[in-house]
Amino acid sequence: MERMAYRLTAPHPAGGTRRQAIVGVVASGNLEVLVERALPPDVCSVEVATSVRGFGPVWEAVVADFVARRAAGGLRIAINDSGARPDTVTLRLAQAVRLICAEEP
Amino acid sequence: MSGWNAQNDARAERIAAAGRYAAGKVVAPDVLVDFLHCVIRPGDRVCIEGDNQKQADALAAALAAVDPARVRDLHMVQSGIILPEHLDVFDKGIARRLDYSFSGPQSGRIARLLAAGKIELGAIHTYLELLARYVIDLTPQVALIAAVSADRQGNLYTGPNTESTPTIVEATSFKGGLVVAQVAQVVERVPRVDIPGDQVHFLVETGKPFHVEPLFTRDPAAITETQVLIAMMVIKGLYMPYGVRRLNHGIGFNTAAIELLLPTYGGQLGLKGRICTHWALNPHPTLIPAIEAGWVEQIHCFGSEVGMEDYVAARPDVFFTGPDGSLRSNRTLCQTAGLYACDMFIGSTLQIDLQGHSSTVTPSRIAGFGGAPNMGSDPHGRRHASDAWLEAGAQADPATPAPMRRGRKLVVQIGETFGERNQPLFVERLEAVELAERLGLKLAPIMVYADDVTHVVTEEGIANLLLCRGADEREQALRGIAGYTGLGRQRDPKMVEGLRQRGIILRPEDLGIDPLDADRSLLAARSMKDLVLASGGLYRPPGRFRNW
Amino acid sequence: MKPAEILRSLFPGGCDLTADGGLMAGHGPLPGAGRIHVLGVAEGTSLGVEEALWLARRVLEIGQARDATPILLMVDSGSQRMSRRDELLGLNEYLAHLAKALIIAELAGHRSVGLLYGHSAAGAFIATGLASSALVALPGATPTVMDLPSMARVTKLSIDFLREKAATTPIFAPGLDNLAQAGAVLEIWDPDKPLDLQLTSCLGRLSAVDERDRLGQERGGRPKAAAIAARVAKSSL
Amino acid sequence: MTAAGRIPAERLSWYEATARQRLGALVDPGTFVEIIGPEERETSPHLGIFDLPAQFDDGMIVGRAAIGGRAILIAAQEGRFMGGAFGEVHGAKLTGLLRAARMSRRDVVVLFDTGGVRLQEANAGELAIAEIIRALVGARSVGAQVIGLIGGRAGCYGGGGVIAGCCSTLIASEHGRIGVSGPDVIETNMGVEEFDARDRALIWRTMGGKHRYLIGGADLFVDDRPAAFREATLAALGRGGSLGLDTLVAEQARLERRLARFSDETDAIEVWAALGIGNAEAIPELATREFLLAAAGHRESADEAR
Repeated sequence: MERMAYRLTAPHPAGGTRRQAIVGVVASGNLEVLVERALPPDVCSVEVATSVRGFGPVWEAVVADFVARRAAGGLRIAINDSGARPDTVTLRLAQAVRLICAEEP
Repeated sequence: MSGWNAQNDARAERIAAAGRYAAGKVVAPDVLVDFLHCVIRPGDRVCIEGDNQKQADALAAALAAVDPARVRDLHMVQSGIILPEHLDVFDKGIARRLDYSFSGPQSGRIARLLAAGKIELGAIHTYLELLARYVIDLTPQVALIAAVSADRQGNLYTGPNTESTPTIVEATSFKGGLVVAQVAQVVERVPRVDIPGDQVHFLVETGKPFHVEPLFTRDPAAITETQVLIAMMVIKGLYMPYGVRRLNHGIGFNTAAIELLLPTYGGQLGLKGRICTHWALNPHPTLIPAIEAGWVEQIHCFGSEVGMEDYVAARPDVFFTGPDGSLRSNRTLCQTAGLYACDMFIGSTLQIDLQGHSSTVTPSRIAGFGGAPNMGSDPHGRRHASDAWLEAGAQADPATPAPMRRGRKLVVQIGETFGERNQPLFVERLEAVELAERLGLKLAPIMVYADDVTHVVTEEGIANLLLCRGADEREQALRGIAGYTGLGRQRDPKMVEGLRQRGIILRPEDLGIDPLDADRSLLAARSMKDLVLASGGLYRPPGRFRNW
Repeated sequence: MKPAEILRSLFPGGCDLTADGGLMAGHGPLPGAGRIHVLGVAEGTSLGVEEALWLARRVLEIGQARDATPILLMVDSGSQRMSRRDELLGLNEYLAHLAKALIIAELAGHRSVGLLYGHSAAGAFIATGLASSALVALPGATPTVMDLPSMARVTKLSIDFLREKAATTPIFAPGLDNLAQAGAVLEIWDPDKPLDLQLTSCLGRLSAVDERDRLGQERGGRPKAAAIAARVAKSSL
Repeated sequence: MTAAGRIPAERLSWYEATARQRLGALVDPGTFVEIIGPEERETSPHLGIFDLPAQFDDGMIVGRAAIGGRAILIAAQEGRFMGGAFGEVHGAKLTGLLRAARMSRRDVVVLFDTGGVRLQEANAGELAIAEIIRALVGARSVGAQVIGLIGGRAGCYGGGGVIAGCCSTLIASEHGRIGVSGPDVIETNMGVEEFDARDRALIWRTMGGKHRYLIGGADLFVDDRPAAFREATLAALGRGGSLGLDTLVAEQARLERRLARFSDETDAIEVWAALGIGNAEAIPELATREFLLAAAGHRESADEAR
C-alpha cells in the first residue's frame, strides 16, 4: 500500500449541511471516498491509501484540480483505492461532494 | 500445343490426380491430407479462408498435417492468422511467405516467428487491400474455404457467414485455381446458392460447423461510467452537429456504449431519424435496442455474429437476407461501403501519438489491421456530397471555394486517457514504430494515419483536428484531452484554453454534459439478458456471455 | 489418536456404536450416571446431501426425546462434497439443516460437544463441529478453511505465496493452533489422560452463550470481533 | 447516507447496485440508522498483511430501519469489496445484529452478496460464519424472522450459502446464485469434466435463482429491481412463526423428498422436467412473469419447512 496526504487551500466552501457522505466501493479499478465536514471552510484535506504504487504525481494533480474546481472547502476526504484510473477518481470525488452538499433529510 | 492455357491445364492435372480420393467432388475427411498432397504443389499461393469471424478450421488442420517434404514453401495469402494451425505451417516449413490482414489471438506468436525468420512477410494489408490484390498479383492457386452445406454438384450454402467467400472463389476459380470447400453436410438441395457449383472443385464433409468467433459481442454489464460519458459526448458533440447518418462502428465497449445510448440519450436529444440510420456493420447485439426503437433503416454486414441469426432473419427490412430467410453478408462489399459510402468511422484505439497517428500494436503483439484502415481513411475518390462530408471539408479548408472543395470523411478515434493496466493512451512515440525498426519492416503498422483522423475523443473532451492550423495546435489539442497522463500534464495551459475558446477542444461542460449524469442507467440495456429481452427472445447469446 | 483408542478412553466400559459408510451413530455411558449420544463423521468423509441428512435425522430424533441427553459429535471429515450434483440438489440447505438441528436440539436441552480428532474443512466443519455447543480437539487434528490450491484459484495469488503466508500468519493459516487462537476450540484435550473425565468436565463447563469471540480476543487470535459484535448488539436494541 | 448516484430507483438494477444503494432503495426513506458506520473506520486488521486496501465499513453495513413502517434490523454485504467475503469485522457486525434480534425479537433483513469466507483472514471468517449461524438460529427460535435477499454480483456462496439456508425466508432474483462450493472451487478440486466454471449458462441453471426457486431453495422469485425486493420483503415479514424442532422435522421430510425425487438427475433441465414443467429447456430464457406462470403448480415449496 502507498499512502499520501494532501492539505490544500480551498477556494469554494462546501454547501449543504450533511456531516458526512460516502460513495464508491473498493474493488479492482474502483475506490471509495469518505467525506466529512470537519475542517475550516477554506481548507480541504485528502488522505489516500492505494494499492497501486508510483502514481503520486497523478494523485497530486487530480486532487489539486478537484479542490480548485469543486466546492470542497471544509471537507476532510479519505480515499481507499484499488487501482482506479484518474477519471474514476475525479468522478467519485465529484459524486461525494454532490452528496454531502445535499441538505440533511 | 497451346501456350495460353497452362494454368487451366495444370488445374486439370491436379484434379485428375486427386480423383482417387474423391467420389465425384466429395472427399472423405480421413483421406484429406493425402488429397491435399495431390492438389497443392510446392511454392503455391494458398488461401485458407478465415478472418476475424469464420474459419475453414478443418482444412487449416489438414494443411498443417501435410508432409513438408511434399508440400513446402507455400505462400499463404489470407485475411486471418487466427488458428494455431495457421502458424504451424510456418513452423514446419510447409509455408514460407505470408501476406495477411489480421491476427487476433496469434498476434504474439506471429511476432515471435517473424523475429525468428520463420516467416517472410509480404505485407500486412487491410482486408479490402488483400482481397483486391487477389485479382492483381496475389491470386491463389488453391483456396481452402468454408461453407455450411453443399449439394453434390458443389453449390455452396454459406448461411449468414458468407463474408469473403465469393471474392476468394471468384479470384481463384476464374484464374485457373482450385477451390476446396469444407462443409458440415452434403445435402440434396442447398437452402440457397451462395457459390455456384461450377466454381467449386472439391468438397469435404466434416460433420460439424466451421468455427466462428463471437468477436462483436460486448456485454453491456462491463460498460463503465466513463464510457457512458464518452458516448454522450460523441452523440451530442459529433453525431448531432454533423448529422451523421451513414457510418461504421469499430469493435469495443466505447462504441457499444454509443449504440446503447441512442434510444435513451439520443432520443432525449430528439435525434431519432436524424443520425445513425444507415450502417456498414456486423449484427452487433448492442444495436438491438436502437433497431427495436425504430432508429435504424438499413444495415449491411461484413459477416454475421454468433447468436444473432434468428434476430436478423426476423428483421429483413433492416438487414440483407436471402431467399432462405437468413442474413447475406459480404465482406468485400461492406468494406467498400465502409470506405466510400459512410460519412463516419468511429473506433477505439490503444495508442495515439502527438501527431494523431494511432496504432493497436504493442511490442510483443502484431494484431494486424482487419478493416479499420479502410473505414478509418478519407477516400479521395469519393464524390458523394453529403452534408456531414461537406461540413467536415469546410472545417478543414475554409479558404477554398465550396464548389472546388473536397469534403472529408469523419474519422474518430476514441479512448480513455488511461487504458488497461493504467497504460496511457497518448504516447510520445508509438510502439508500432519501435516494432517496425526491430523487425526491419519498411512500414510501421499504423492503424489510422494522422492525416486521416478528424477527431479524438477521451473522457476529458473532444479534440477537433479539422480545425487545427499547424502541428503545434494539433499537438496541444491532443495534450488538452490527454488528462492526467504524462503528456497531458505537460500541456501548455494557455494554448489549450485558447483552443477551447475556438471550439477545437470541447469539454463535457462545453457540451452541457455533467459527468455526474453519466450513469449506466442511461444504457438501453445493461446486461446480456436485457438484450435478449429487447430482441423478443430472438437473440441467443453463446453460453459464456450468459448469467442466467 | 486413532478412533478406536479414543472410544476406549471415552468409554472404558464399551459403547454401542454402529458405523455406516464413514458415518457413526450410537451411545455410550458417562462416568457416574447417565449416557451420551455419539454421532460422527469418520475417515475424512466429505459431507454431501446424503451424509448431512443422515446425521440431521439422528440429531432430530435425539432432540425430540425429552431427556436432555447430551451429544458427542466426533469429527474427522473432508470438506463439503464438491460436486455438481450436490450443488444442483441444494447442498447449502442440507448443511444448514444439520447446523440448525444441532443448535435447536441444544435449545431443547441436548447440549453437544464436537470432538475434532482428524480433519475437517469448510462447509462440513461449519455444519458439524462448529455448530456444536462447544468444540474440543485432540492434538494432531488438522482443520482447514480451504485447501491451498482452491484458495490460490479464488484469491488469484500464487500457491507459493500462500504457503509462505501460511507459515507466518495465524489468522489465515490452516491448523489447530491457529483456529484455537481465533477462539474456535474451547479446549484441547490431553490424550494421555482419560478422555471420559475430560468429557464430563467439559459438559459441566458448557456455556449457554457463544463465547468464541471472547475466547478469540483473550487468546489474541481475533482482536476485534468480540468488541464489534457487542457494540452492534447494544446499539441495535 | 444512502445511494451515491442520482439514478431513479425504477432504473436501478439490484445486481448492479452497491450495497448502500440497495439498502437505501429497500427501506422507508430516511429511516436507516447505521451502526459503526464508515466514519468510525473499523476496518479489517488483517488485509494489510496481504497489501490489500481496506474498506471503511469492511464490506458490511448494519443498522436499524423501517420497512412499511415496521421496525427492523438490516444488514447488507458489498459484493464487490473482497467478493463480499466474511472477515473478522464484517462477520462480527452481523453476529452482533442477530444477537440483538434474539433479545428484541425484532425481524432482520440480510442483503447477501458473498463468495463465502474471506480467505486472507480465513480462520476469523469461518468462525464468524459459525457465530452468525448460532445467533441467527437463536433469533429465529424466539420468533424473529430472518429474511435473506439474494441477487447480487457475488451470489451467496460458501458459508454464506449455509447462512442463507438458515433464514426463515429467501428472496432471490434470476441473477442470484446460491451454493456452497463455487464453480471455480469444484473445477479446481474435481476437474473441468465435473464442472466447467467458464460455462456461465451451466452455473446459472445449477445454482441460479430460478433453479433454487423451482426446487424450494428460495421462497420468492423477483425481478432485478429494488422495488420488487421491497415488495417481497414486506410480504415475507408478515409470515411470522418461530424455528423449532417441528420446523426441522418438516424440513427433514422436505429435503428427503427432494433427494428421492431428483437424486438421479444430472442437470437442472432434467430436474425441471421431472417437476412436470413442459419445455423445461426454455426456463432460462423466460422473463419473470412467464417464469412464475411456468413454475406455478409445479415447483417444490418450502413453506413452513425451513
